[in-house]
Amino acid sequence: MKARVEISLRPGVLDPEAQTIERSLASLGFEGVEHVRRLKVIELDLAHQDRAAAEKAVEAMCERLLANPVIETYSISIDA
Amino acid sequence: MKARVEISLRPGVLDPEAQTIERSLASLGFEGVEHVRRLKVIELDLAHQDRAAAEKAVEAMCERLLANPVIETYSISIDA
Amino acid sequence: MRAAVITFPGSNCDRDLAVAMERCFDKPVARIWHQDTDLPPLDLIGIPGGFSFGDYLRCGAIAARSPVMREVARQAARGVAVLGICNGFQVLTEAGLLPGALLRNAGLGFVCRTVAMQVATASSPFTGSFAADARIALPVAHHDGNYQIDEDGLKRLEDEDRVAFRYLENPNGSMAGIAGVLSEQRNVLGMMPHPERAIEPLLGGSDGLPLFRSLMGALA
Amino acid sequence: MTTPAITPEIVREHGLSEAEYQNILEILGREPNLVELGIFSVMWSEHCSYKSSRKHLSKLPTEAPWVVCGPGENAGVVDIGDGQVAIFKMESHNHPSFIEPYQGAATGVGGILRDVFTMGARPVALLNALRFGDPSHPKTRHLVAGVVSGIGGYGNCVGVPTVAGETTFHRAYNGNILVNAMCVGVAEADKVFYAAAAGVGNPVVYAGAKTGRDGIHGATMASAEFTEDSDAKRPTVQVGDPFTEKLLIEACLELMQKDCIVAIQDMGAAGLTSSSFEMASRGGTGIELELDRVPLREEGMVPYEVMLSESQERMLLVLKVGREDEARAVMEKWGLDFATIGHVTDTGRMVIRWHGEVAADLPIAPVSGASPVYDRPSVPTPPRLPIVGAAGSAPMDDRDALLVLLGCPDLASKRWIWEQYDHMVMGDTVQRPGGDAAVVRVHGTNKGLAVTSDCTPRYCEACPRTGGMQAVAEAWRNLIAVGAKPLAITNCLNFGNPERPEIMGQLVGAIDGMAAACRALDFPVVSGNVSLYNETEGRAVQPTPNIGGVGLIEDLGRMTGMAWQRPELALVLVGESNGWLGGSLYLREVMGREEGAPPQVDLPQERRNGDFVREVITARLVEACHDLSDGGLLVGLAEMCLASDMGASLDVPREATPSAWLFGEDQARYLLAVSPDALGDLRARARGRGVIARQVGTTGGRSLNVTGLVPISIDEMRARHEGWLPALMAGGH
Ligand SMILES: Nc1ncnc2c1ncn2[C@@H]1O[C@H](COP(=O)(O)OP(=O)(O)O)[C@@H](O)[C@H]1O
Ligand SMILES: [Mg+2]
Repeated sequence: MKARVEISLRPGVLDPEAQTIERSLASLGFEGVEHVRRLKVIELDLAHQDRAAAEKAVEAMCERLLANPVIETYSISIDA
Repeated sequence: MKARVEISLRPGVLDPEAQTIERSLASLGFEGVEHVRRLKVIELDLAHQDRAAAEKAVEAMCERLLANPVIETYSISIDA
Repeated sequence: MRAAVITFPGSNCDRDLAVAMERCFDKPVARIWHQDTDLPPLDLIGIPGGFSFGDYLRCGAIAARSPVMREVARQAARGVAVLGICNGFQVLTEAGLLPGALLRNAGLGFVCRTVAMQVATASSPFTGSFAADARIALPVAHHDGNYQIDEDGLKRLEDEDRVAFRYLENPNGSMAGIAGVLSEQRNVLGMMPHPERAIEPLLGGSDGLPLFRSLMGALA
Repeated sequence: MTTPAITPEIVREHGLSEAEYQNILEILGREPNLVELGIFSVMWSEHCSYKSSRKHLSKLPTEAPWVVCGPGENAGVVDIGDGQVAIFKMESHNHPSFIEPYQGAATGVGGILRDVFTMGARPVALLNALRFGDPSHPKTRHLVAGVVSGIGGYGNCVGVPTVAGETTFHRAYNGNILVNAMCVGVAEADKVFYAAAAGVGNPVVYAGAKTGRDGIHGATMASAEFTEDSDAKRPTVQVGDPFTEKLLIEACLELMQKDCIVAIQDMGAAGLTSSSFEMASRGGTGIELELDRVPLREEGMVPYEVMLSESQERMLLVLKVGREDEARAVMEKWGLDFATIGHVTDTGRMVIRWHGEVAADLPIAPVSGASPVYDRPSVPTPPRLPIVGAAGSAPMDDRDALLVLLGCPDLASKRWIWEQYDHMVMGDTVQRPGGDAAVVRVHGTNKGLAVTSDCTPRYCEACPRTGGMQAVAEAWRNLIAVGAKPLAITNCLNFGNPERPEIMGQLVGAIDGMAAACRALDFPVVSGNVSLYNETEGRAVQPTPNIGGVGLIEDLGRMTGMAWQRPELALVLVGESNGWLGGSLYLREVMGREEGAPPQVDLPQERRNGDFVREVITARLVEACHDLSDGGLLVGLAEMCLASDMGASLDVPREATPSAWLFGEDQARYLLAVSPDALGDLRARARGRGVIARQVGTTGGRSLNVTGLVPISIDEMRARHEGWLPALMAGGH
């Protein structure tokens, strides 16, 4: 089974990297670009047979390692 | 218009971060996890009215800045 | 010797490099801002270490697209020597002036220590004063120094004798222990170690001196 | 402005007591609105007002002929000759680092940097004092990893070398780690900037990053005791941007070269509130702010949030009239936000407008000056018994004891940490981490600044007064050991809940001891920080008054380090050895006992021995020097062998109890490596000063040979010493 985790910063948390990319695009002459946001995606293959179990496992991985709940939120999708 | 760019490492380029994640998951007791891959996603808002023009602009951004063709590939999706 | 050092927002070894060059060349070194496009006549351009643009997006990526780098590319094509150290190496690969890419260190963490390495070729304006195969020790300080290149690219580098330095103790997982590479014309050098931090015994070593002496001999 | 009515509940949520609220009503003669209440709450928080400690801090000596500016400004300033000054300070970021170790530690570094460059200094060195919980506690590894990469991530990016620190572990910090950061900068003596808002009509300007909703109530959080539901406070974590900080450093230093700044102050804890109130208060002036002109990062922010935001990388300046364009040009060159947000008045009031309407109107003096001062009840820590000479039968011989000590959490090498810090950037690091004090050359000169951070919390817990004294003395000694003249200290006092008399007793005792040592050693306090309420569920940290010391080496040709270069040198032990085992690491790590009074600190002897050691180093009679502290003589000698990559022999005197002589932690001691040719001169000088200096061994070989013990090879010692922390972090313990 394949899982995909999308991790994004909680709203309001400063993202200096996105800001810098936005400014850099502007200085390269790209106009009208706004609200640059960055997300991280982690994809992985799972040995699980059961979709619900897989989802639970990935959720546990997010809580324990993949995401930093203090400043990030995540969403999981499972592809059987 | 909203654009989303997904940037992933070219096959064959090894990703120390993904490898470390895979190892850490194993050492945390998550079993059967394989092929961990990382992608970067950049989302942005565009002032463009025209979808095709928007797509072209984002493609130019990728070529010029957002992706490094030596190690990365990208895909673009536009959401009007 | 007419030398210059570029400063990008976030560069932090620009002063160190300029100071080292001034000391070794005994000549003032010009300082160039990343938005300058009008460079004075130069023999050597230094691209310093540090965290240009915070290392955001990819190390060196944003700096590589800044106005001054177009001019650096033009000058390099004309044969002016370009020395990129640490972040400067990353900038040069991102700008396409050197092949390959620098990824996150294999151990993921930042590594600051003096490491043993070998001068892999003495035939370049940067390395002529080293004994061939000399073993030297230079400080490294980076978290993205893991040099990667495709198979063909690596073969070309080796065949054309363009690996300038090779780690004896690999601190970052670089392919073939590569610590520094030369351009095809051999006038552009990118290297992760910091020769400018090794120019006096008081700072813990002077194995970086021959690099500056080589440049002095080749260019002045 | 319509704001909700102030209920007792809202007052409580703001951390203000009933009495404090009554005081506010009296000051204002009316009810405060919510913005005003928020301002009072942060200004009167422990963190900003020092209400529990102020009375006692006044006992610390703060003057010496070389002190240019003591406590009260953003950082302390001392003269280092040739028209230059060193500017430095230490600060805590304990609670944020526990909640989010990477960002907490990173923003701690950012904050302390700003305190230093805001005064006109270029930051040249960073230090960090870290106290973690038990290494086997489930959270410890995660906290160590996060804190260290946060400190490195920030310091490396701004390009200021992190050159020294301290890292220890004890279960008392399981729920409340300590992360203290120190920064040292160098400025021209005639270009020091202060933070007193002056000149009616002068513009008040904002520079740096935009303001978001970061860390609102960070200052009150830093003053509140932790509970298990502290996780709920998470959104208040600030995120740092070292890239912007680097730009801000360069922009501010560039602007300072022009003649347009009247006053400048960073926005630290309590952000715009504390910076504006403190500037007006120092200048005895008033300020009017047009708050809507503050550059904002997020939509829909309200005055309350703008005043209390702790967004990082921001500065507040008072400029000379008419110089805004010049200043704006510099800030914009570096890509930073710039806005004129108000002006200086002579009203003694802070008037804050939001789109023309008054959002707050408060008198400056009572908010910042007349915050409450508490004389909290205290009980002294009960004394413990001395343990000298024999301490009962040991479970292992002294050889194994040495190996245990070299690999114990507090003494094991911290290389794994400092190799993640760029400790060489700026090209002036003359002594890297790993020695007694790090040394950075003053750029372009042949002078050096020696820097160190010290404290032994287990001594402070056993006897706060002796512990406070010892921390100052150890910092002094570490500076002497590299050949520096100790100049002054900064400090960060980390304690538990001051409302508990026994904690208050620790604080009072430690300050007393510090004051006595500072006086005896001519080593005044020029800046500092107090962090209280370091406890979780009623369990306090060990009392931890971290001391940051700065010294001057006038001629780097007369510096020493821990490493000797050749065999056949005499090893000379300076100071008296009585075999004091109380409170020692030997007792704790080898015998499993945390007991006994800490070693006595004899200040006159400390002074005499230190002055002697500095004299003989300066006279070039010494080839290597190390002060003896944790682990005593044998650990100190082993550390020197490791630094030198060479062995030595050590002769245990017949009359001594070996274990106590080898591992006792008697104070005021140094171990010197001296050429046989210089020995006579050195002995004569010792006699002249009344200092005990006796040869105890000789350098040479590949092992450490101690009377009566099987030789211990350098490799075996190194494996123990270097192995522990990497193994811990790899998950091997
Ligand atoms: N967190 C840290 N950052 C940088 N250096 C550190 C850190 N922790 C310890 N060190 C370094 O390790 C060495 C040993 O520390 P310590 O045992 O506290 O020394 P001392 O007993 O001389 O005060 C010192 O050089 C110190 O600067
Ligand atoms: Mg010491």
